[in-house]
Amino acid sequence: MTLRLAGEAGQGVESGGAGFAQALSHGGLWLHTYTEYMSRIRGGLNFFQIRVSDHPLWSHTEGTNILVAFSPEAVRDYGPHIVPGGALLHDEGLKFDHDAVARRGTQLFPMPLTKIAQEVGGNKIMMNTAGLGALAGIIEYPFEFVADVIKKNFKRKGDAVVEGNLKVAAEGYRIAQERYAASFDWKVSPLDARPHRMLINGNQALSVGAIAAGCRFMSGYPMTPASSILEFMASHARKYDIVVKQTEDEIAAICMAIGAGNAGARAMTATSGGGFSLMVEALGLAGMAEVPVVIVEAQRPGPSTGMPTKTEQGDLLFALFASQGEFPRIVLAPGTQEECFHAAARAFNLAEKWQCPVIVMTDFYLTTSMRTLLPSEFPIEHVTIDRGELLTSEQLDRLAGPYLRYKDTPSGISPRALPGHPKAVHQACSDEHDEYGHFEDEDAANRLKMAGKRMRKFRNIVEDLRAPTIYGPERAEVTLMGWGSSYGAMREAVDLLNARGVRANMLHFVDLWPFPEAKAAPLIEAARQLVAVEGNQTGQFAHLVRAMTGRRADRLVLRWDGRPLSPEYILATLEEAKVHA
Amino acid sequence: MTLRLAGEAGQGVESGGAGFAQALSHGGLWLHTYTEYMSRIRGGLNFFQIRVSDHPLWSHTEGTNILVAFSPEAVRDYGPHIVPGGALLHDEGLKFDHDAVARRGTQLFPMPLTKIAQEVGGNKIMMNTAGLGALAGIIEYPFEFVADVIKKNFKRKGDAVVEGNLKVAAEGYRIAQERYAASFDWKVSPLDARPHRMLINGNQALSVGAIAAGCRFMSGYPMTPASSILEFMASHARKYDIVVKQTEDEIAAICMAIGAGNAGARAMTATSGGGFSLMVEALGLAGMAEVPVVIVEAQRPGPSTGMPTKTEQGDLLFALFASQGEFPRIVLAPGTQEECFHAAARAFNLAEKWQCPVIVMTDFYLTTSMRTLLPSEFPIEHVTIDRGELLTSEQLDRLAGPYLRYKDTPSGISPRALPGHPKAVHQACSDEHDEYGHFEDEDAANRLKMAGKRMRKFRNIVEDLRAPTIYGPERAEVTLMGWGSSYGAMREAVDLLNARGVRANMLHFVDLWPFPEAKAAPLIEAARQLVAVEGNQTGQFAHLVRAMTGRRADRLVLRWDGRPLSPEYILATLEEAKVHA
Amino acid sequence: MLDLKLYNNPVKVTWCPGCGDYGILNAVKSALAQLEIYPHEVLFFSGIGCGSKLPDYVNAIAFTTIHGRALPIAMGAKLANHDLHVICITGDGDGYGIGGNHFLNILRRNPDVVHIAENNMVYGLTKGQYAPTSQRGFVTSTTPEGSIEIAFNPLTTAINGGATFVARGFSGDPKHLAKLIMAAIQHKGYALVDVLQPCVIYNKINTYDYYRERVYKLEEAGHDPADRSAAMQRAQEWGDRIPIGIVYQATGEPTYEDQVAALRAGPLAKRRLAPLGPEQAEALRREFF
Amino acid sequence: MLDLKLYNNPVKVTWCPGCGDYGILNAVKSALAQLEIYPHEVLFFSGIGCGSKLPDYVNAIAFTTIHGRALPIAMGAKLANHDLHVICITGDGDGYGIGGNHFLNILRRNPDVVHIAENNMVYGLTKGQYAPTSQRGFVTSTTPEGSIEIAFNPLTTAINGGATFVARGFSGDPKHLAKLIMAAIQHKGYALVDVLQPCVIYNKINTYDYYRERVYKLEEAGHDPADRSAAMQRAQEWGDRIPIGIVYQATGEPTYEDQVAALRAGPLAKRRLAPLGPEQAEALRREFF
Ligand SMILES: Cc1ncc(C[n+]2csc(CCOP(=O)(O)OP(=O)(O)O)c2C)c(N)n1
Ligand SMILES: Cc1ncc(C[n+]2csc(CCOP(=O)(O)OP(=O)(O)O)c2C)c(N)n1
Ligand code: SF4
Ligand code: SF4
Ligand SMILES: [Mg+2]
Ligand SMILES: [Mg+2]
Repeated sequence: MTLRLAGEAGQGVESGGAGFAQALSHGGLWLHTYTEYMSRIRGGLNFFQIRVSDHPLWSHTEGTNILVAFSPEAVRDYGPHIVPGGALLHDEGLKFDHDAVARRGTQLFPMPLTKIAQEVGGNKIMMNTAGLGALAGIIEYPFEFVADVIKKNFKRKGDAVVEGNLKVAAEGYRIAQERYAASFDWKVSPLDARPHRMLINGNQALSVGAIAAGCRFMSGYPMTPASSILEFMASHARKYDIVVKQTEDEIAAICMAIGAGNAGARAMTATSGGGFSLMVEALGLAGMAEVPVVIVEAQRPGPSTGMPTKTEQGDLLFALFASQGEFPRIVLAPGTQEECFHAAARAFNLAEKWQCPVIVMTDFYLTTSMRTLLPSEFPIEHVTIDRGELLTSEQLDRLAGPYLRYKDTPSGISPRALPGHPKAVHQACSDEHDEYGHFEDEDAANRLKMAGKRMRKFRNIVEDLRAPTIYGPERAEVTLMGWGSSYGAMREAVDLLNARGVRANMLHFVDLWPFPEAKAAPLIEAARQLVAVEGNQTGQFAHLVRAMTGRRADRLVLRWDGRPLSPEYILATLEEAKVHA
Repeated sequence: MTLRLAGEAGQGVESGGAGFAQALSHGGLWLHTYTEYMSRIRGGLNFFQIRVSDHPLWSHTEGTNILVAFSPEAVRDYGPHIVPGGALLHDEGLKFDHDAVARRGTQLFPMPLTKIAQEVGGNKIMMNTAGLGALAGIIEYPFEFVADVIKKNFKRKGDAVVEGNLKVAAEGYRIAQERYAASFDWKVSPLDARPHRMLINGNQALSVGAIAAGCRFMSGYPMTPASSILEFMASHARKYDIVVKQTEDEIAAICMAIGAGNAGARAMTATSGGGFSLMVEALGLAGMAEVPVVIVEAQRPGPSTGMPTKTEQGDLLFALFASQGEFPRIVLAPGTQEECFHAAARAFNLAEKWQCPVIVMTDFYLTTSMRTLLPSEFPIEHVTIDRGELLTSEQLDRLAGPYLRYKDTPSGISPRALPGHPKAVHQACSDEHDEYGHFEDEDAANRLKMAGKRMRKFRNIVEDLRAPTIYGPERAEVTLMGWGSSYGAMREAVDLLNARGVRANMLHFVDLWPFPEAKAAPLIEAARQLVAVEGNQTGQFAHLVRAMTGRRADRLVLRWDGRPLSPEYILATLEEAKVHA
Repeated sequence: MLDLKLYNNPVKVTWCPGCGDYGILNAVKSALAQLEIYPHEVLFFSGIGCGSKLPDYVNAIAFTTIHGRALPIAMGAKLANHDLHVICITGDGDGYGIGGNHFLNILRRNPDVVHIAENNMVYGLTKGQYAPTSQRGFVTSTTPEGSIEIAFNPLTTAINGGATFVARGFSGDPKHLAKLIMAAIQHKGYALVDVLQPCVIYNKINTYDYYRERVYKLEEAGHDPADRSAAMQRAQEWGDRIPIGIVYQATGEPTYEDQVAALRAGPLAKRRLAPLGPEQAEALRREFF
Repeated sequence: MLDLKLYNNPVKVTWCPGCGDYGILNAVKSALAQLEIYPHEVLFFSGIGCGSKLPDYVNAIAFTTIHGRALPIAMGAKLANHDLHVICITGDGDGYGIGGNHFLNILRRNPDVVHIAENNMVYGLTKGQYAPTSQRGFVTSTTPEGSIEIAFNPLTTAINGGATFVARGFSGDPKHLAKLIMAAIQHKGYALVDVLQPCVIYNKINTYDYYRERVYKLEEAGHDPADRSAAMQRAQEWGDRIPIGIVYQATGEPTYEDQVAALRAGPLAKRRLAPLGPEQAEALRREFF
């Protein structure tokens, strides 16, 4: 069942929704949240929706069982998403076309929210607390869970605020339950088993992964939907000993991270497409000078400024080939919140082991959607820290010959020394260079040696990368193939298809580049009907797969209207294709 | 036959070589010149070589018949390139390992160049004129042609300089002919037919094309090997009414061009990979806002600063996918100097017709290599100027409804109005927008409409693009496939192969993106053995062809040591592959 | 004076209630109306940010570009068609932060471009990070312990860098601001109007009240904008008293456009575009004979 | 004083004979030797350009980066390991042109970084285009009719922007220059040493002779570097008399590193990197309960 809160920016849709989600999570329920907001600070129309279940969820789904609307626009735009038999909860004073809503078979649950807020709480702004109380009353979710969250979240605002909100919520609960609970079919009860669960979104998970991996430096420039990583790191800087720097632009952001990474601090930057565009030149510097650096590219719909607060997976081929010339880079695209954590942690290891930039691709949907997860999915204390061939001070003390920063080795990896050791005075260089790192931008033989070394490294990286995840039955009629945030929608689509008797499975890629050809090609070959599922207009991953394996996707399920793929969207598109075929 | 002048930067290798080439061209001969220089201003080692023939040439070839060496390094590095029976011409005072040279069977032609310069000309710096005179003497090319060029090129330095150089050249000629002409087998004689020929390199040809097409605005930031376009345009600005602006960086360069292009001036910028990296964000702006702009990307070896004065074709996939999101762009890669002219001229038409950025890709080799060409190859006055659907003032006067800057049309092209007409007050926008150009970065339906419009435009562009050129017999055992500057080397390789009895032909692509699939796929399918020939390390065009057509190249002939592909290199690599196969 | 309604379009304004950008919008429209500049005679450029939405709310020719790049795009447009008035609208992050280098360089070039910077000393649209103009100690989501950087001073930077017109307005006084914008438009050359613009959501320090208590008008304080060193002094004032008005103005400096040979025959965009004649074509070819 | 030979490496210098960069190279080595800073204790950064090759010619830790970006990369390195001396070498195009915004911003941040700018007022490595510091009227391949822009003044910009140490040297006087570089290294905070550097190939105006006739030493002229307004005055002098020496120095300002909580326990690069302990891990997870 899906609950949606919607209203203007500034009406507390997001914070209220997040609080309500907490209350449900504390009841042992499994959640997936999904939010959409406008590129403005006040007004407009935002929503926050919670899908809740007694088993783990992977995605949002289309359709709302109950909509809590704080503005007429919310009713107008989201009323039609209410499922048959569903309900619209609203302030009794809200002006909208009641008939239109009723005609769709939606139940109307007017409530004196403003009145409660004013009379019980003494302040109109508690209206949204009244709404949440009412929502809990209608679905008959025990009030204590809501109360606990109110106590926790309003604590720093003082006892009076806590008290006021508690009373308002209770009153909302009482009235709504009394009036409407009986006529609303969907109920949510706390489960018996209520282990501690984390309710976490992609950006938070990624930040936690970075901290777990020992990220010591982050530079960034605000850009939706990446900014919250910078903000998370800034708010944790003191506690976890991280230098966090907002820079003058994205060029400086990646440059500072490169400087820090080269000097020995695990370093990261995070941005979205427009900012990544500005990082492209320095990305190549990291490739050439072999500097470990982690770059998070949180996609949003382009081109250019595009749709700043919507979602898309439109930057894949750009990320793969960005910057002049050819150099090793690694591209990962986690599909879920827990994968965000793991991908971030792996990214730092891969960056240091292979001494190259690692790009972690997410998107608005994944970065802002929360899921409930067991704490065991975040084994922070057990994260491996592998700095690769990093020479210790003792090893350097014993060094016999001169130190070669870019030593030509069979693996392509040149053992690294951090700046500061007397035996390892060395140079890093953006021009073609010799093994010492000195300029050698003329000699053909040296070029072949050094470019050969870098390419060897690139080819070897693939051994560290993972095959796509397979989900579903082994022999299937239909194989969905995707990357990044579409994991959840694909997975639930696979379940739905199988439930409907269509034998379907899926291949999901987190590790994209270097393309894990040896591991992936047989799986792709084996697909009977290969369907590429992507949040973009041209099928970029399908392009990549064809280029790498020769296999053309039989069908494309693409979405590029700024909205995330959902199980229903995938199914409907497949249906449509059949019809048109 | 190939003549090579080599010495330190500052010794006049380039200017002297260019002058000598002129003298040969005036004799009706066909030339191809090729130059290599170091990323430094004085010293080091540069060469300028001239391949000369009585029939048109397409490429340089490996091997030198006579080397004029002005420095010991020149002998050391380039002596080994002298073909058997060839000669080394040098100042008698030059210190080098004579025996080593002689052991390779090279003839030594010492000459008192410094002495002649000092005693006859009164200035040591004329030594290089003495060398050129001597060179002419050895190949017995009539002195008058050399004399004419000296008169022309030194004219602005005054009569005394002209006189001095003439005398020095004559003396060099006399002595060298006397001493060595008899023992040197290769001779160059002026042809009977000596029509006016142009001796022009890729950047010059491209600039001429831009001027011919009515380019009115150029902004740029210096970067080898693109700078000479900016410089050419600056030196022609006054005469051809062009505003030429060196900017603070490449971001400003493309931005100014976008501003000018949007306001109605045909506008261009030119850069190399590193600068193009900085242009990536604004490239997407041009795509989204539908602004015509021409961007020249003169490639050099990357990654990063790489090898600034060497050549490579390493930026193909980068150029195709640069910038976040998906939008129409056109990518052209001329293969020859005359194609540079035509591609530039077409680029402006395509940019205005399709209202999108057009990227013209060249590389160091093509931009700096000169060829002799008939003036008829540069039909400047017959260039078509097609501004596409640009509404005239009169059309706008008659406009009935409101003007829609981003009107959704069947072709995807929205008729354009330049800023300034009272009926066409409108907005261009980098956010997703409605047909008026106003922000509409939320609505899904509008997104589908506008992104759909842009993609439709992209799909239609292909009709304006050209199939690859075919050269060689129709049914061939081997098909070489390439793009951009490798044209000449491939073409001569095809000739050599056929001469050796291997039935070979070639497919050369100028129009790369949108990939002319319908036109190219049948030709690619038809290839029996498909060999991708590219100046890069990974076979980027082969990747593209496989992604677009499914066809995998059977072999790759790649070069990435900073040197251009040559017919011999192609043949040798094919041979090698056979051996290893 | 033209009818103000001429500049209205049907686009809904999305700024927060009380935002300082409203005052700027009104002042811009009023300046255009008073100077009788028609919508099709003025070209607006903006970057990305709350303030950069302004051109979307004016009926005039406009180009909403990318974050930080309005100035060079505007410069290109001005060089392509110098008959049009060109007005750039940038935020402080946009115009002085990411766009800082373009700001430095337009100062040196003096094109006849008006630059209105909505200086709210914070990043509004991205939800409240510190900006280059944020005062030291300013606490935001990315500076939880307060900014430790010296605030960027647009006025001194502009004067020092070669600007020929530098003014500061306050969006709480749109009438006065409109006068400044009129003067900026009438000035021949680059004209900066930095506007103290309260962000009612993310800047709780530099509020309307903060400014109302502090601003004073230079024209009432006997300041002579032609006096460069006095201007530098005034430009440095901050704290108890904050000057608004024309801080600096140099007259008689040539604009960039004035100095470009190719522009003497009129705007590039208005020239007929046709192939070169046979003689010009031949001359070009002959360069390579 | 250490042996100067300590800083030699086998790389062949590729500058033109007579280039002003030689003097700078010598001064840099001499300053390091006199301050007894060992090669492994100093980290050089440079961009791309003739001058940016300098670190390749010194035996020291170095990172030759990309055109215009040495400053932010150096800042990142300094924050990662503030035990190391950090010296940035940029050209004028590199440091003030394409890198202009990073220049503006490092001024506001005051990290303990030395910035030596080889100011030849031209683009050397790309063969002679005009630079932001080129004087008005300067004729080059891209300004055939002379530059029509106001020259960028690095000294006034630095002082105005918040730099705590601003000096100008002349590469024709490497001894004096070495002293300035020593002072810059010893200064706590960002220190700019702008160097008048003749490019003997592409700048036929600002030559050794040009400077020899004009330069005078501030320390001999009774200038007090602590006096900000005097410094601004001196920084504006150009023409017949050109000052060299320390133009401005503010002492006692905290460096950026001083103000960052995470750096109090020592350089980041020297901390042990290990997974968080179970308690810290649990605390982090609990934030999401
Ligand atoms: C290249 C790039 N980086 C980041 C962003 C995200 N972004 C949008 S507006 C903005 C800053 C807004 O601050 P300001 O310019 O001061 O304008 P305000 O919103 O305060 O009016 C940023 C960082 C972007 N659009 N493009
Ligand atoms: C992004 C980028 N743009 C352009 C270049 C080409 N480039 C190399 S050095 C240089 C300018 C050199 O001038 P300056 O910084 O003053 O150094 P100088 O050579 O005069 O010492 C340029 C434009 C580049 N390497 N990278
Ligand atoms: S966030 Fe601030 S600047 Fe943006 S619209 Fe709201 S009040 Fe204005
Ligand atoms: S070109 Fe100028 S700056 Fe470059 S090395 Fe030569 S003299 Fe020095
Ligand atoms: Mg702001
Ligand atoms: Mg310079």
